Amino acid sequence: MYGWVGKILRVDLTSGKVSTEPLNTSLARKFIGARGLAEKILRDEIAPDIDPLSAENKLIFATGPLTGTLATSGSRYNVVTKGPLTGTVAASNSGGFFGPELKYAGYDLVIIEGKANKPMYLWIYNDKVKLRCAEHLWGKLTDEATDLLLEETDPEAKVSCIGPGGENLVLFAGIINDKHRAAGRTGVGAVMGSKKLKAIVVRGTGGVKVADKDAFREAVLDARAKLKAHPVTSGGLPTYGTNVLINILNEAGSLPTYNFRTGYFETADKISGETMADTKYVRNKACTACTIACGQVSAVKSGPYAVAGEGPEYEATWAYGSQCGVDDVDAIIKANNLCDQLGIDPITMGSTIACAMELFEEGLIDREAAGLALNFGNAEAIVKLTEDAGYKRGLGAELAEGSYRLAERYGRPELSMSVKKQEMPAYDPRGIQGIGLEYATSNRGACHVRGYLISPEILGIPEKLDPDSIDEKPGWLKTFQDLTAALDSTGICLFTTFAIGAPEIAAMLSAATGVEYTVDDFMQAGDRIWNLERLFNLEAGLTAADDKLPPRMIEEPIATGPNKGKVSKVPEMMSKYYQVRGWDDDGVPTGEKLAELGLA
Amino acid sequence: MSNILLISPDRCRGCGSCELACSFKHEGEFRPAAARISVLRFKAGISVPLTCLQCDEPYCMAVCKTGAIVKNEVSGVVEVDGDKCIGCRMCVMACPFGNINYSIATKQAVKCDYCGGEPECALWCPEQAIEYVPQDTATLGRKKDYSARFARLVEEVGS
Amino acid sequence: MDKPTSSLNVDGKEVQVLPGELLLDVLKKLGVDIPTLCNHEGLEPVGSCRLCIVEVKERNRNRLVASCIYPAQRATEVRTNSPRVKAARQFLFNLLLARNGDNESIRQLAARYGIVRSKRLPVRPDKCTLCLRCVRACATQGIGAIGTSFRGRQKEVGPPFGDPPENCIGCAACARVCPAGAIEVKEKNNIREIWGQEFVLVRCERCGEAFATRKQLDWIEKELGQEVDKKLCPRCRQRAQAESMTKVGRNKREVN
Amino acid sequence: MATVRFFATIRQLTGQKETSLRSDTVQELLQALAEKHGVGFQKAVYGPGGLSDEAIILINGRHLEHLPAGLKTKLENEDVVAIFPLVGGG
Repeated sequence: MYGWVGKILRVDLTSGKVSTEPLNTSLARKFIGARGLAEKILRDEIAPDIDPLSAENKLIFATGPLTGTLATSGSRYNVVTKGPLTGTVAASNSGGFFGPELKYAGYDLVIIEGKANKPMYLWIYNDKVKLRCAEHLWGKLTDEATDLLLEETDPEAKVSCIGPGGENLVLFAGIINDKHRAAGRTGVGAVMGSKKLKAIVVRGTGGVKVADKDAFREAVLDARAKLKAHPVTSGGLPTYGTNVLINILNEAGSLPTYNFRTGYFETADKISGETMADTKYVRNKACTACTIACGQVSAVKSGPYAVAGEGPEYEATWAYGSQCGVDDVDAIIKANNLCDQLGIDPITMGSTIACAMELFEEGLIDREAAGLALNFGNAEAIVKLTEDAGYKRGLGAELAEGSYRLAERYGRPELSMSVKKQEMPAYDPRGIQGIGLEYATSNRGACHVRGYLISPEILGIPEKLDPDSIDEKPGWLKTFQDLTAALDSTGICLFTTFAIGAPEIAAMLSAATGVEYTVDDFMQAGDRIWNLERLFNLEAGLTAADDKLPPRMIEEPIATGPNKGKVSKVPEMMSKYYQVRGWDDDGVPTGEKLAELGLA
Repeated sequence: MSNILLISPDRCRGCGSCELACSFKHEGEFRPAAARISVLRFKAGISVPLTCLQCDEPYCMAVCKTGAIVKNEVSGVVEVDGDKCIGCRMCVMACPFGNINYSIATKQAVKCDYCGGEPECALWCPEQAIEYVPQDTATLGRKKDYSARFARLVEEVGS
Repeated sequence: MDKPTSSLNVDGKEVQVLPGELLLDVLKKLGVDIPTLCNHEGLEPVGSCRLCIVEVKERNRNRLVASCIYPAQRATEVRTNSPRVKAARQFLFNLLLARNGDNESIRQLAARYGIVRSKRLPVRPDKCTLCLRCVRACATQGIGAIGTSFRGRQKEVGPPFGDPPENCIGCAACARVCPAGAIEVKEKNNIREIWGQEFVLVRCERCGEAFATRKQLDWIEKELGQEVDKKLCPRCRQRAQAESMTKVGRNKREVN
Repeated sequence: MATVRFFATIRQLTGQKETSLRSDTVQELLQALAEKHGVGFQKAVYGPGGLSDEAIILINGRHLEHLPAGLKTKLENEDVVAIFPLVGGG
């Protein structure tokens, strides 16, 4: 096999049985790999209406055909399951070195099913696969667990594990690999925790073959040259990290602040990439085969928040920063580091704290319950509440269910800045219309990387779209959604798309797999995956009524800054969006559409 | 004048492209475990690519009794003639740096051969942490300079 | 570069021969497909298996020779696939199969040349083909721990008198160079067993891998006249090398 | 006086985070900045070759591209001009 390595590992935690099966090549061609292929398998193997934290749910670690090759930033793997935060299909992807190692061990996918009766970890050394006891690791932070696992397996192995967050079933727990890379969103870590699986440790000494070596080499060299020539992927990201976005979103009036009350944060520059580059970043680092190296090793050298680690990424800086009204960069770095250690999603965590702050200021949460005053801007609170949530202590137990369930508990669900119960990321949809539609229609709850319309709307890549306009957005969004769905399924990183597009990716994919993907085939695969996700969600009980933003986005204009007075026009765009997707008025894919995609 | 592979660890970002490119060239697949160059990764984003130093008086060659290891006086490369290898692995054990391996699959000692004069690792390194440059005083000066800068960086990062 | 001194007609094609070249080398350079078993590029040729047999014309006389030990200059014409060569090859393979017919790698080699075991010959289940690669490998190392004993059908390879050889260092090159997989090496924990003798393997101080026999490391030291690292396995030496480049202390837990 | 803010690599080119300038239009303002900050700025933002493709210029949060008058946009006293290189992330 080329690109794919041709084998699936299946682990039943209930019986302890481990087996392998060949990859279904015709499915692999249709759904590419990673996100798409694992979602197809998930939909085929589980009933979409099951409880995500029950033994019936499955957790699939999935690589793509380009994972572990020289393909530009080919480091990614996806974790696919039914998500406990949203109740939707959940696919969360991560870079680093774990995904490639799975392929070197000989597996495209690892399907975890059932539930162990005591903590276990999975140790994969090529074709030797063992379930081992993890009782001594239960409760350990992710970096300590990783060190211990490397000691008792192989120092060159790669570890993907959960922290206390996942163990304690925090609904937005993530899975952390290589210590600082996270399959962060949608609560995949809670599913792993519910199965009592602490970690997967893998060492692989095999390789990945490609079908046409010369063509592959040429396609990758071409794509790499474009990445190296592009200012975003060769200059901005390596120097400032993703935090380079803080100032631009703020200046554009769309940096959500104080739980989305406004889109402008007066002291944003204090938490910006520029400031961090000057004072906190130590060095940037890359994932497998990545020419960008956006990852930032950072350190707070002294003070109450002294810590060394990696990150924060833009989204985390925002969630703990302007969203909570905090401009203490040290506290933000500390809180983000805690998220890595505990294994939880900083976007949901930060935004849930912001929601709690609003509830506090509204007088609904009292100081005693919280243990401290939860006014916006309280740096101490973001650190304390993160830890409390990870261990479900006090108010933390309520925060551990995300902002929607928290706000609902206090009778104010409209104060949760979420879609399908997952918190919106760091772009205010009232100042950027396309991203609003993207949040509302994302198949895994509000998400910025299910399309990333910020690129044309704010950064002007590949074209400058007016963030205020709505007419062309549904069409653009469909294209971006399809592209990211297909791209996520190949195993390369979304950041490459600042510099390359479907033609370059399809060329690498075709040469690697030996399956000829035209640009249209590639985009159609994305469309197919998007529709498959939609079908899963509809079967799980979601409806068109769930494709909506929090009422604040529609009813409350942005309070200050350049976008003062603006609201989101998502409702006006929805029917056109359904139309371009080939869905009926209820947001259900038509028979014709499904037939076209081979999903009928 | 012969070229050498100049490694500047302070530039390395740990992506492992060199390992992938090396195994692709020599094994025809992406297989870091079989690469003749290795990236060793440490805390705080520090990583070091390492491969054969093509020593002037190679220990590996000194212990090889079948003449399978020879220093090419023109290119400066310490070459392995795999057909002559009898698998005693003395070379592997003799190298003070761990830069030569034995492949069970091919029954041969394997090591960096500069890809015959066009090293793939240097071509694919996105940071120019590996360069294939003439061995002259300027290069050697840079090598020293990098080591010093790198050492300072490591001190700064702390440990 | 040496100048060719003579020319040779191989299966009708003229080729130049360099002084001192052996016929098998000339044939290999030409890309002629010829079976070999005992031949190994790193070892002195002995012509023991004779599978590389070809027909040469030498001073107007035709004869069959083992090309691996035949000086190419001597002949004027070579036939690599003549009826005589084929018949002789068939005969040699049959003898080999009779002795080692149970050995998969020998059967595969024979099959490549279209030869299957003749049913008429009784089969001995020997693994050893008496190619003497092991003996020569050990001798090349300057160790000479193994040789042959007895003659004729009783001929056997091994240490003198069958006792565990005193000077063996346990490097196992003999086993790796054997084309038939006939030499048994057992490795368990930090003990390697070969030729009825147990060798203690040195464990890496860092990762615990048992990486070489102590005697092997001693041998290297003697050969080099230099101290050799007896503490770290090759992989950990590499890590140590990287650490020295980063000036990161060895005792600190830095790895990953 | 319009406020001008510089970010990321543009900050490195100008050596400052913020400045104030009196200009009637965006074009005039950019010309003044180009003159002051030299070739690096001219290449990265605005110079004899016109507007760089690799600059993002926001006038009160609106991309220059989306302002009807473009470079001819009039500047008032309280206006804020933010200048970025092409950046991205997420």
